Amino acid sequence: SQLALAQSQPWHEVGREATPAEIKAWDIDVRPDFKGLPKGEGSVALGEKVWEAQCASCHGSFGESNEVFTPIVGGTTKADIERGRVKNLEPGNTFPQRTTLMKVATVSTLWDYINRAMPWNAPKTLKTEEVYGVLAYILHLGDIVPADFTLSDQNIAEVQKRMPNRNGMVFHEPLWKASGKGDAKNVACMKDCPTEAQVRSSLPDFARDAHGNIQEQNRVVGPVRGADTTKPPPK
Amino acid sequence: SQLALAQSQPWHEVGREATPAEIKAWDIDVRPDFKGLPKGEGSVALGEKVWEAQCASCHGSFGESNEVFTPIVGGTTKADIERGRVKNLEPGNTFPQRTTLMKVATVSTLWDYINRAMPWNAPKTLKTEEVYGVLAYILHLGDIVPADFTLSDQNIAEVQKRMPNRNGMVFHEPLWKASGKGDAKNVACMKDCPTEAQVRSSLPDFARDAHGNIQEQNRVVGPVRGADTTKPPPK
Amino acid sequence: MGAGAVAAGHASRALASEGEGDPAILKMPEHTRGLGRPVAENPYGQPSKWEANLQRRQSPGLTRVPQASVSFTPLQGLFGMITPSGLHFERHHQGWWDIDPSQHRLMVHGLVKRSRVFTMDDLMRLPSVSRIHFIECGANSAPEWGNVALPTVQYTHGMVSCSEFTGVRLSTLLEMCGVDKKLGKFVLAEGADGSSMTRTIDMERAMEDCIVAWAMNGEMLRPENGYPLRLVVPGIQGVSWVKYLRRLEVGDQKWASKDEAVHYIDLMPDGTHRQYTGIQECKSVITTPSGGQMLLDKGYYNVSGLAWSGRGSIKRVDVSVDGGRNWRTARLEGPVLDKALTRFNIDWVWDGQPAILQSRAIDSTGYVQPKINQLRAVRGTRSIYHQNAIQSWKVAENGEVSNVQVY
Amino acid sequence: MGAGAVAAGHASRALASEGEGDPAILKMPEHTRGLGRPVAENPYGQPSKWEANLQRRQSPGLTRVPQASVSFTPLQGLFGMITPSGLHFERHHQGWWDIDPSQHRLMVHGLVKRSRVFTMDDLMRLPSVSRIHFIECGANSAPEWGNVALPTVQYTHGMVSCSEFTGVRLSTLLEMCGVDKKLGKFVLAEGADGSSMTRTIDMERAMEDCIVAWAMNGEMLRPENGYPLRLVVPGIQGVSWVKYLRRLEVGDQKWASKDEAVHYIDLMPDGTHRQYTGIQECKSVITTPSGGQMLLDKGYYNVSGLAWSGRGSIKRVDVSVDGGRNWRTARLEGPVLDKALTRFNIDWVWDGQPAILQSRAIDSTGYVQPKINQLRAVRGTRSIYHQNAIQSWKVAENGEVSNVQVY
Ligand code: HEC
Ligand code: HEC
Ligand SMILES: [Ca+2]
Ligand SMILES: [Ca+2]
Ligand SMILES: [Ca+2]
Ligand SMILES: [Ca+2]
Ligand SMILES: [Ca+2]
Ligand SMILES: [Ca+2]
Ligand SMILES: [Co+2]
Ligand SMILES: [Co+2]
Repeated sequence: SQLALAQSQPWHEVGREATPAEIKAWDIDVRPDFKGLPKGEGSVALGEKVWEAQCASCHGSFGESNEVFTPIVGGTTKADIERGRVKNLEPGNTFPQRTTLMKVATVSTLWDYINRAMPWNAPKTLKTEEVYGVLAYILHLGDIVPADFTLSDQNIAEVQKRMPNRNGMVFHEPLWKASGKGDAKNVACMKDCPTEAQVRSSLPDFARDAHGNIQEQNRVVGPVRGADTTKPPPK
Repeated sequence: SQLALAQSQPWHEVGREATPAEIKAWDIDVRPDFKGLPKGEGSVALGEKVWEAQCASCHGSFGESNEVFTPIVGGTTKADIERGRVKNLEPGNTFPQRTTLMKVATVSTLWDYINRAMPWNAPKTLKTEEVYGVLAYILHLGDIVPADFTLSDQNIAEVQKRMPNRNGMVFHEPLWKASGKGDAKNVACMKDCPTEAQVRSSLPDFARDAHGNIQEQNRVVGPVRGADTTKPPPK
Repeated sequence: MGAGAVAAGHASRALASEGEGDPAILKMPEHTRGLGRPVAENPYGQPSKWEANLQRRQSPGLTRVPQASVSFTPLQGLFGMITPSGLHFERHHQGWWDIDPSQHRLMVHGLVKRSRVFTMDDLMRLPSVSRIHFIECGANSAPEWGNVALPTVQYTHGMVSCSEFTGVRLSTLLEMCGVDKKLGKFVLAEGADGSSMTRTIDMERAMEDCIVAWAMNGEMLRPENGYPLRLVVPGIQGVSWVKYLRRLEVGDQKWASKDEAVHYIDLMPDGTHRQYTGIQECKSVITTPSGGQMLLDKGYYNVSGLAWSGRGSIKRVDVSVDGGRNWRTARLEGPVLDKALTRFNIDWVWDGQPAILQSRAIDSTGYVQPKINQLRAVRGTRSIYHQNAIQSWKVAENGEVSNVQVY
Repeated sequence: MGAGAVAAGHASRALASEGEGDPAILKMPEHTRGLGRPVAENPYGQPSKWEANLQRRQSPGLTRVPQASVSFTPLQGLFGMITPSGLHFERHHQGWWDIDPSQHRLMVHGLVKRSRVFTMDDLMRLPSVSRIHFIECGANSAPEWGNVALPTVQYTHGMVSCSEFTGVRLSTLLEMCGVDKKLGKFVLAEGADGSSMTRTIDMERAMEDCIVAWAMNGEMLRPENGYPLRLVVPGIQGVSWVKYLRRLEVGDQKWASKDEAVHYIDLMPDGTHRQYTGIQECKSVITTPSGGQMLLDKGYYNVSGLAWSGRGSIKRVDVSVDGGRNWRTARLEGPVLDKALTRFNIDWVWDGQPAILQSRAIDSTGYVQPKINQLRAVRGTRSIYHQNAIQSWKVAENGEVSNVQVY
């Protein structure tokens, strides 16, 4: 009862009820099951306009730019869309980037993120139809939807079924739960432990002062000094 | 042995031996038994010159100034010098200050401190004879030595026997040793404990904003605010 | 990089006396002969000017824009377990803000009996706890899954910090709101900044040791670390410690937010991604001596480093100076706390020969920090996150220490 | 006082929504709609501008010159046990300096087999320890032996701080020098500044837990706190924690230095002075709510404060809200460490009636923090130092808290 609560948790009444308008204003997240997705729609054509005006300067006209962030589009194929797994993520493939469309399994993620955080310098300024549209445009750049497509709350679940990497995610519980066990195994050997003799990798010469002169990143007293990395490395 | 040390305390050789000249340069302390006191002497007359030139601006011509610090001289009597206890420290006396000469039991303390720290803005610039002299002058201001006195390493032990508060110190070991016991006793009563009903002392009105407006000394959020102490206190 | 660096080669080391003695002793310095500076000259104090070399720094080329970037903690020059807040690493996705706390709100809603709004006044009235915990970015040490890439421990490990956090337990808030303990399996935490970072927390953990914190190391959070409110998720990668926390929603499913579905997912050798891998597993690193440093001399050194585990406390740290063939157990500096950095120290006498230094931590679950090849055997080299391998530092004959991989 | 104060009355509190809801929620703030500031903009970070009210401050009239003075820590706004180094209290006798560490030396001599000189390079090579300890000035709370004099906890108790210190154990240094354990009963510690502060440490303590420290809270000591070297004397008044430490002499007698023979001596009712009273006995104080603060409302509060003891650790803290008639035991925030601050918290529902809040700490020796009248019964009102009485805060009907004495 309230009385019992007031005694055992006398702080129970601190704060106040949220109003429906307040919850509506802030409850913007969209989940993989599309809970939270507002009704609406937007065409690839509308999306292209939004993209060119508000996104392309950072992400490139075809979502391919590497300037401010890894490319959004690229690296996926029709076969990937069929299978729901991106071949370029598999071993042996040499596609140079891991683009957003190669990785993302859930279309909701993109809707949610564009809506909450893009454009990067003016987040939360897009209208709902603009979010639908620009997402449609991105999906179209990835050949997931056709050029005349209009994305909406009605058909988004269908689009989900064409996400190139929709089957690419594994939930590995041991790294989610504190009680889980690690997958890599070492033993606490103390004496004459098995090791390879040689150094397998060393700092490349070009990396020696790529972070500036390390001498100037260490204290002027103490048991050590920073090495003067403007000079060549020791033999 | 050195070898055993090198193994159990391999850091044993860090650092280096101090040279005699280095120890001499830094080992300036003077103890109550006058260990550390350099040979030398200085007259009240010399001391008066030093005092007027280098001390009086802060401590007053007669060591009486309250400007930068509590007075050095004052509050002691011939009878105190006889007894080695300062009457003005005893209950019922109303001498307004506790001057240095009222408190200090050991003349070495003054020699050491003047030598290490005075003049305040130019410490360690006095010559040994100046320290003797200016201390002689201070002692003379306190009627401990006569006007024609010359203080020296030879007679300082005699002067010690005239320090007005030389018998005024008690060594209370329980507050020196971590293992000691406190002198004040309270009990951890939990219920209906004996207390006086009324408030015995409250913040005087003049002290309310003597430290500035307390409102501006508290955070702008949180469970409380600073009170606006430019306004009168609550009833 | 901002503040001017102080240059001083190791040649400046004043070890021995000459003749009569060391001028630094025989000649009295100004500060022994003069009057110093007044109290409260700095109402909020600063480090010594001689410490200017130790600062947060970016790793050139790592990111493309400085508002979606990282600055690294200079672990090579730090001590003990507490990270000075001024040197706490930064990771922003859309820049940082100095938010007016009187206008900040926290909303709790979703699968709760009563949705609630809290001001900072409200939150700071609630029963609070203070706990010391590490925070580590999931991408700490990421560039070295494959080969050695970075010169110093600031860049290899400098996305970890440890602070005392004060706030209200998340469980207290959820209970106040009447959380649905049957259906409510997850909590979404959302920030108030442009990125409005959203992360899924599982309910078990939410009820256990998460804190909705306003204070760090005795004062309010720094703006770069989420002032005025941040979620503390002990043991879990930093991205879940949502800054500028404004909303908590209780739900029955995970959210697959951008930073749970596009980043902070671990690419496995078979081309799948592990999703929701939050735990920062047991890890350690030697910070002195470490990459880019020069030993001044042969002889004794106190080798010092840090160890931590997202699954509990540090049980033991072993150190090798021969690239992992032989190990000795280091001293741990107490208090050894749950999900907190633990400082370790061990004696070492350097004989002037090349050496390879490693540390290996073991946590309270018995897990032994792996070698990089053991990690790779399971996860390959492309998984970016959660790289907790043993770090090797090579000491060359001239005393220079450099980053290597040996196993 | 330096930084500009942030003005905000309690009228500005935004508690409830009006109509549709709170504009702070319905109207999106700039920081939710924009791009924030870059990483490493502050290579060494600062507190939020909204925190400017919390700063070190002098107590007007307490001292006559600011280089022989005190600045107080704003305990009224701090959290947990760690004191932010920027707000660590200051006590200087001849001003503070920012000493070039490459020119700093430590000499150990006297009753030792070999007198030695150490550079900072040498010292920082030695086996180090890291320990969390409080430091309290012996004169903390001094103005209130007689009557109430000060408005806030910053001035009544703000000469206490707690930090993690790193350095070499004093015993390690003394053993390296071959200390004469038979004759050497005391150690003199001396600073390098103008005052060249000298204090006598007894050998038992010197060998037990003293640290020759260079670091505080993970970074080097701040200049105001003795950069680059300070003696840490756990449990003992701050004046013994000699700053700018340059010399340690082992001897067979106490030194009766100025601050052992003219100050930091405790005048007793009979006119004698107790000399060498170093221990900071068990003490506690409620920091929230405390003097000069206003409760915003009736209802629940988390009453929070600090407790410490120079003789060991805190065993228990009790809190009274009725001026000492009835007491309840508070929660202690861990880790509860030896000679360290311990944060306590306790629930309180304010009914709007006048109340008097007190805290009473008990340490691991069983000592119970005394009332001011119990202290006075033994020591009178003129002994200045070591005032560790129970502090009373009165809450008036309008919510204003003020400093009172009740026993
Ligand atoms: C001023 C530059 C800028 C503009 C304009 C911009 N973006 Fe971005 N975008 C970024 C940056 C930087 C990131 C990475 C943010 C981070 O690190 O979390 C990003 C991330 C993204 C992502 C997530 C990619 C990933 O793999 O994480 C998507 C999707 C995206 N932007 C879409 C858009 C859309 C749609 C628009 C226009 C409506 C837009 N962006 C406008 C800079 C920009
Ligand atoms: C520029 C001001 C100034 C000058 C000049 C100065 N003093 Fe002082 N003196 C002080 C201050 C301030 C203190 C207190 C220092 C402290 O708090 O530790 C002091 C303390 C003392 C004390 C200790 C008093 C006590 O009770 O602690 C003695 C003795 C003393 N001075 C003697 C001298 C002598 C002798 C000279 C000249 C050779 C001198 N002073 C010059 C400012 C000055
Ligand atoms: Ca309320
Ligand atoms: Ca939602
Ligand atoms: Ca040496
Ligand atoms: Ca001596
Ligand atoms: Ca990211
Ligand atoms: Ca003094
Ligand atoms: Co992860
Ligand atoms: Co004392």
